[in-house]
Amino acid sequence: MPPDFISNLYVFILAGFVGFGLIKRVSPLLHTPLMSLTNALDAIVVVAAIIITGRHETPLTTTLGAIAVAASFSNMVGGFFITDRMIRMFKSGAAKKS
Amino acid sequence: MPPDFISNLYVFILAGFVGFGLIKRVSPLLHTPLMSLTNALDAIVVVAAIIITGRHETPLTTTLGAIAVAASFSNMVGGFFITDRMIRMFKSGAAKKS
Amino acid sequence: MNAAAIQQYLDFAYIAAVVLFILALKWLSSPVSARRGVLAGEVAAGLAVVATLYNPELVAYKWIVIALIIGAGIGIPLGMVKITAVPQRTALSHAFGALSAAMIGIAEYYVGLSRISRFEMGEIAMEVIIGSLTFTGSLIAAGKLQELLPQRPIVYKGQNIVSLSVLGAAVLLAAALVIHPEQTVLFPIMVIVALLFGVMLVTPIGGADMPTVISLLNSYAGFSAALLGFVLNSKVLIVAGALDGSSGFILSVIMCKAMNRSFTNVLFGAFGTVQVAVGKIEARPVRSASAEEAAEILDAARKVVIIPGYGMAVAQAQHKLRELHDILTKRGIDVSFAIHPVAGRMPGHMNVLLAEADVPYDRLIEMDEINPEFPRTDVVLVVGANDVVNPAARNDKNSPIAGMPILNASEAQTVMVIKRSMSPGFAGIDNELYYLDKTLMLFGDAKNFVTSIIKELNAVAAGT
Amino acid sequence: MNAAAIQQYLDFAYIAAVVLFILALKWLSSPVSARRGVLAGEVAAGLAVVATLYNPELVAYKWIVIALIIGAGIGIPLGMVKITAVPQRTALSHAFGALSAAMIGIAEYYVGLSRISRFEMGEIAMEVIIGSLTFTGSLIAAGKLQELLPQRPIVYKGQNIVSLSVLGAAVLLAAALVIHPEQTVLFPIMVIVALLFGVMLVTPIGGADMPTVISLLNSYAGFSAALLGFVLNSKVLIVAGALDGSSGFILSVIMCKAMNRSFTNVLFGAFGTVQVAVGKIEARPVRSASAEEAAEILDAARKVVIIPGYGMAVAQAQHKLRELHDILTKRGIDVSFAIHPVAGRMPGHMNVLLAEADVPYDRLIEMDEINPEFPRTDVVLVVGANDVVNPAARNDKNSPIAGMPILNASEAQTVMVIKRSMSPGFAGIDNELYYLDKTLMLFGDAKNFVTSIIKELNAVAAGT
Ligand SMILES: NC(=O)c1ccc[n+]([C@@H]2O[C@H](COP(=O)([O-])OP(=O)(O)OC[C@H]3O[C@@H](n4cnc5c(N)ncnc54)[C@H](OP(=O)(O)O)[C@@H]3O)[C@@H](O)[C@H]2O)c1
Ligand SMILES: NC(=O)c1ccc[n+]([C@@H]2O[C@H](COP(=O)([O-])OP(=O)(O)OC[C@H]3O[C@@H](n4cnc5c(N)ncnc54)[C@H](OP(=O)(O)O)[C@@H]3O)[C@@H](O)[C@H]2O)c1
Repeated sequence: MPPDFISNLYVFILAGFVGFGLIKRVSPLLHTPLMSLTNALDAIVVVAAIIITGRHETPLTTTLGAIAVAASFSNMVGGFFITDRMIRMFKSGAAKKS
Repeated sequence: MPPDFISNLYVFILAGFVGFGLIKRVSPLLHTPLMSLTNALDAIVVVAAIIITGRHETPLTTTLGAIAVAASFSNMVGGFFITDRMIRMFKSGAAKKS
Repeated sequence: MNAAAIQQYLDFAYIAAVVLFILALKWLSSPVSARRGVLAGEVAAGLAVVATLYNPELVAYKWIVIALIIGAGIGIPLGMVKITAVPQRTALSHAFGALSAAMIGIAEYYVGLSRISRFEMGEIAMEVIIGSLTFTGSLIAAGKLQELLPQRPIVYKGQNIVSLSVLGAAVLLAAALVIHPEQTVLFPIMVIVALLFGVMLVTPIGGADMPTVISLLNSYAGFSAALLGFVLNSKVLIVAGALDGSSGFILSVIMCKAMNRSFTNVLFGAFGTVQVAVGKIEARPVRSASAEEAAEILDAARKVVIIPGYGMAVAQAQHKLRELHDILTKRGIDVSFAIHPVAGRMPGHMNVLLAEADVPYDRLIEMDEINPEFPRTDVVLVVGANDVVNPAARNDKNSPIAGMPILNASEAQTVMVIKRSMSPGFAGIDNELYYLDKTLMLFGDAKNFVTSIIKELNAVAAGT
Repeated sequence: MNAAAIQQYLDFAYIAAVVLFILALKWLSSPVSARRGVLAGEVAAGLAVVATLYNPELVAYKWIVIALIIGAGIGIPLGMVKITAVPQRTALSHAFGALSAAMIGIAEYYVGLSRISRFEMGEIAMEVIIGSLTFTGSLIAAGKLQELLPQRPIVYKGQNIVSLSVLGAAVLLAAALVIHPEQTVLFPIMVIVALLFGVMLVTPIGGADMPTVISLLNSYAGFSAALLGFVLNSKVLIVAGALDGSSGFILSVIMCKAMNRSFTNVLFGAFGTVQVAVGKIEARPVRSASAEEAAEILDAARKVVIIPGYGMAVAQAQHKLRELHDILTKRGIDVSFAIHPVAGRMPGHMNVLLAEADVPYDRLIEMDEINPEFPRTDVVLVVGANDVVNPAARNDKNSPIAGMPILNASEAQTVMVIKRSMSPGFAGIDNELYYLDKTLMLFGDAKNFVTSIIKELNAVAAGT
């Protein structure tokens, strides 16, 4: 077992509890934006992809890394963009009048 | 910085979020038992105290450890005991009739 | 600054990102704070990306920059798609996320080849399998939703056995790799088999079942990112993956509950389910009405509830419905929208569409809240909804939707239903509601019919 | 089994304990699942303790066993105290928890002396200071609540400056130790100074303010355990400490909100606050009534709300109130209890007392829920409550309790107040409610007066 496995497991379990607790409380009104937002957050794998690409160890890993960077960065950019667009559409009656 | 500091910080932050999320939702009805339950959970420091005592390195540390074992174990035993007693007092009207 | 010191800064940047991620989800819980949530997410992502660029391990930036530019080039248009294209965009983004996770896992295998332990090999294999099948599965889902691929379920005899064998093959290859990580030839085969399994997993499923599948794939994409975090020992990936994974998981569960499917049915069985054959529906008499009559009835009401469904999305009738809402509201009529959790084809589908059309969100009422209101409602206007108002869910224990919670439209004084024909909805079953005495069928396309009603209402106003 | 393998089992046992801890708190959220929550906590604690006994580092068990027996010997009687003694028991248990954390931190300092880094020294010093001050502070709090120490605030001129200097000295000693960890002579001095600061922190605070202090000390005890987890690199301690710490913190915040004190006021200022001098209360006429009249009024009502307060706890009137509730309910009168979040002297104080007296918890209604009911209430019976029904909180901007949310007793048809005199409550201010035309004062001890009312009610029943 790698030395950090246990601490990673703690992080995973706790983050899972945090996730369940928070997402259960997201208003059904916002379930569609929720999907696109978590998608954008998940695109954080781009940091791992950047490291693989930039370490430049073999042409193969650099290529795989660059594909991963492009794929996840497109998710990040597009995900935040569309989430923000959708969220801005939600207006309360009060806000609409003013 | 000790090597595990960062992973401990993750655990602390995530556990803090979990704690806030959960405790905010505890019914005010149960705020008194909540205090005694978290107290009993906190008495888990007994595991650290056991290790200090059992390593038996110097008379000083063994003594400090033994005091710590007694203090925290009394919290653990007493905390669960009184929490359970209090909780058992809470009965719903339906339960009372049956 | 030496590498260790930089690493500390990076660690703190990632921790800050994690905190912001959590706050982002927290703030998303209500429309009032949701924009702040998106902002928090953006700051977190920006912080993490910029910090990573300072990582001392990086030696060449060229490909990073090129890939980032390409990524932005793909992402920006994908962020600008029409709201109606959101389902397929979501499926596509799961494909991208899974692709990325799989690519990194594969690269990690080749990089670490000489010093890989069995445990790590197991983690990598699991990660790459889940990432690969999610990639192809999501692509198929996106293709079906975009109608590039046939929407209907593609099935053949013995399909389940073939699919399971393919999955079994992938798992066996993974096991062989765990025992002999140096057998590099097995690795690409495992990836290909997993990709194939993704295709076989989603192809048999009908287009209408895609939302459930998308949520599950969402959860897979998240968990594969978390697994990748274990492989790379990156806590920020673990947290982001766990958040994304639990989100997809909860959305699937919510959908299951609202469709009254069991949870295991979705996790293990939903993929195999084939659309129930449409039972022969006998022709029974219904009362139908014209736009003029509908307008008169609406005009005379004090409390109107509009129930939108998938048909509203198909017809793009949300803007016209907002107009109708405005006109009636101006006449002092209390108008609200009743939103069933699985109305449409995506969780929250009706809400985004109506929000897009500028309906204030406080007029969008959830099922549990609006159901007690129906007995006090004069007119219910059902617009392209079917299953979500089908009383069979309550009355007929043998119905495929038995037990599914529904909107109790039938309790209102008068029910008017806009749809094009008597053909059934997603579940493929007849709807008793249409045959009630209090029900008037308004046959036609949702958008056109609502437009006509609005015209009539304005005529009435002009007439008086 | 080698040590590494055992360590793995221990790690998994601790992870299981953490999961169970979280579930324990989750299940505590409602009275229906609360017992399951306690059980989960017990299993978790048992698992962790038993697992630890297998730790290969342990060489001698004698002192462990002796200490465990002593601990059980102290803990069991402390678990059997009367419910009315719960506040001081809680304070005492914070003292024990903090003592334990401080002892371990001290031991860790002496054990690791030769290889301690500055960073670790800083962690240990912080941990030991917080643990020590929480220990003595909690002891003083327990002493005041048990009335072993004078309840009144003990103050002298320049107190704040002296106390802050003592804290400053502890911090300076800690800083010196971080720079020179080998200066062992400084360490015990730092501990003593911290212990002293704990005493100085709590002594100036009046007995009635103790609950806020207890919650804060709860949070300190939790965070010192979490810090200890950092020192020992034990994640189970970090999680348990963070859960306990956030619990104490949230309870303090809830109390602050319900008392309309600002959050910073509690964190930094509450300790300095001295009870507001009781303003001279002019003698104004009030209407008082006898138990017989009170019984008649109650008997004629259809809806009665009982508002218990600190006086009910003092008089131990909860059992008699349950009797009253039962009698009235049997006569078809709708009786409920309105619970203010800070009624009494401890969060949840009224709830446990009434639950102890067997009042079903669905008759205990929270403030926000019951407030809209008062206009429809025939009789409000205030039993030893004062501040929580004081309309000055709403009407008088200059009142010390201005802005504190209250139970709107004054909106009922008739208000009856049981207390012994016209003297004020915790906040030390007069209460307009007592002078209203609709208000009847029932002077007497809560328990005795309720007993008399019950007697009269039974007499009425026997008479008819
Ligand atoms: N929301 C989700 O996440 C999700 C996920 C998976 C499955 N589902 C399922 O999808 C269904 C959703 O229920 P629903 O009531 O919204 O939809 P539905 O039951 O599928 O019914 C839609 C109705 O709209 C009508 N329609 C279609 N195009 C129209 C147009 N242009 N103008 C007017 N009417 C039109 C159709 O009748 P005509 O053909 O006669 O016009 C059809 O009966 C549920 O069974 C649910 O379980 C939902
Ligand atoms: N719950 C918490 O966590 C907490 C924490 C800190 C502070 N506090 C504060 O405590 C106060 C609680 O309000 P409260 O309305 O419950 O209590 P209160 O304002 O302190 O009033 C209690 C009343 O009970 C009467 N009383 C005392 N002994 C009695 C007896 N034996 N029989 C009959 N009456 C008796 C007293 O009047 P007589 O002397 O005339 O009988 C007094 O007016 C609030 O100001 C709150 O902010 C609460």
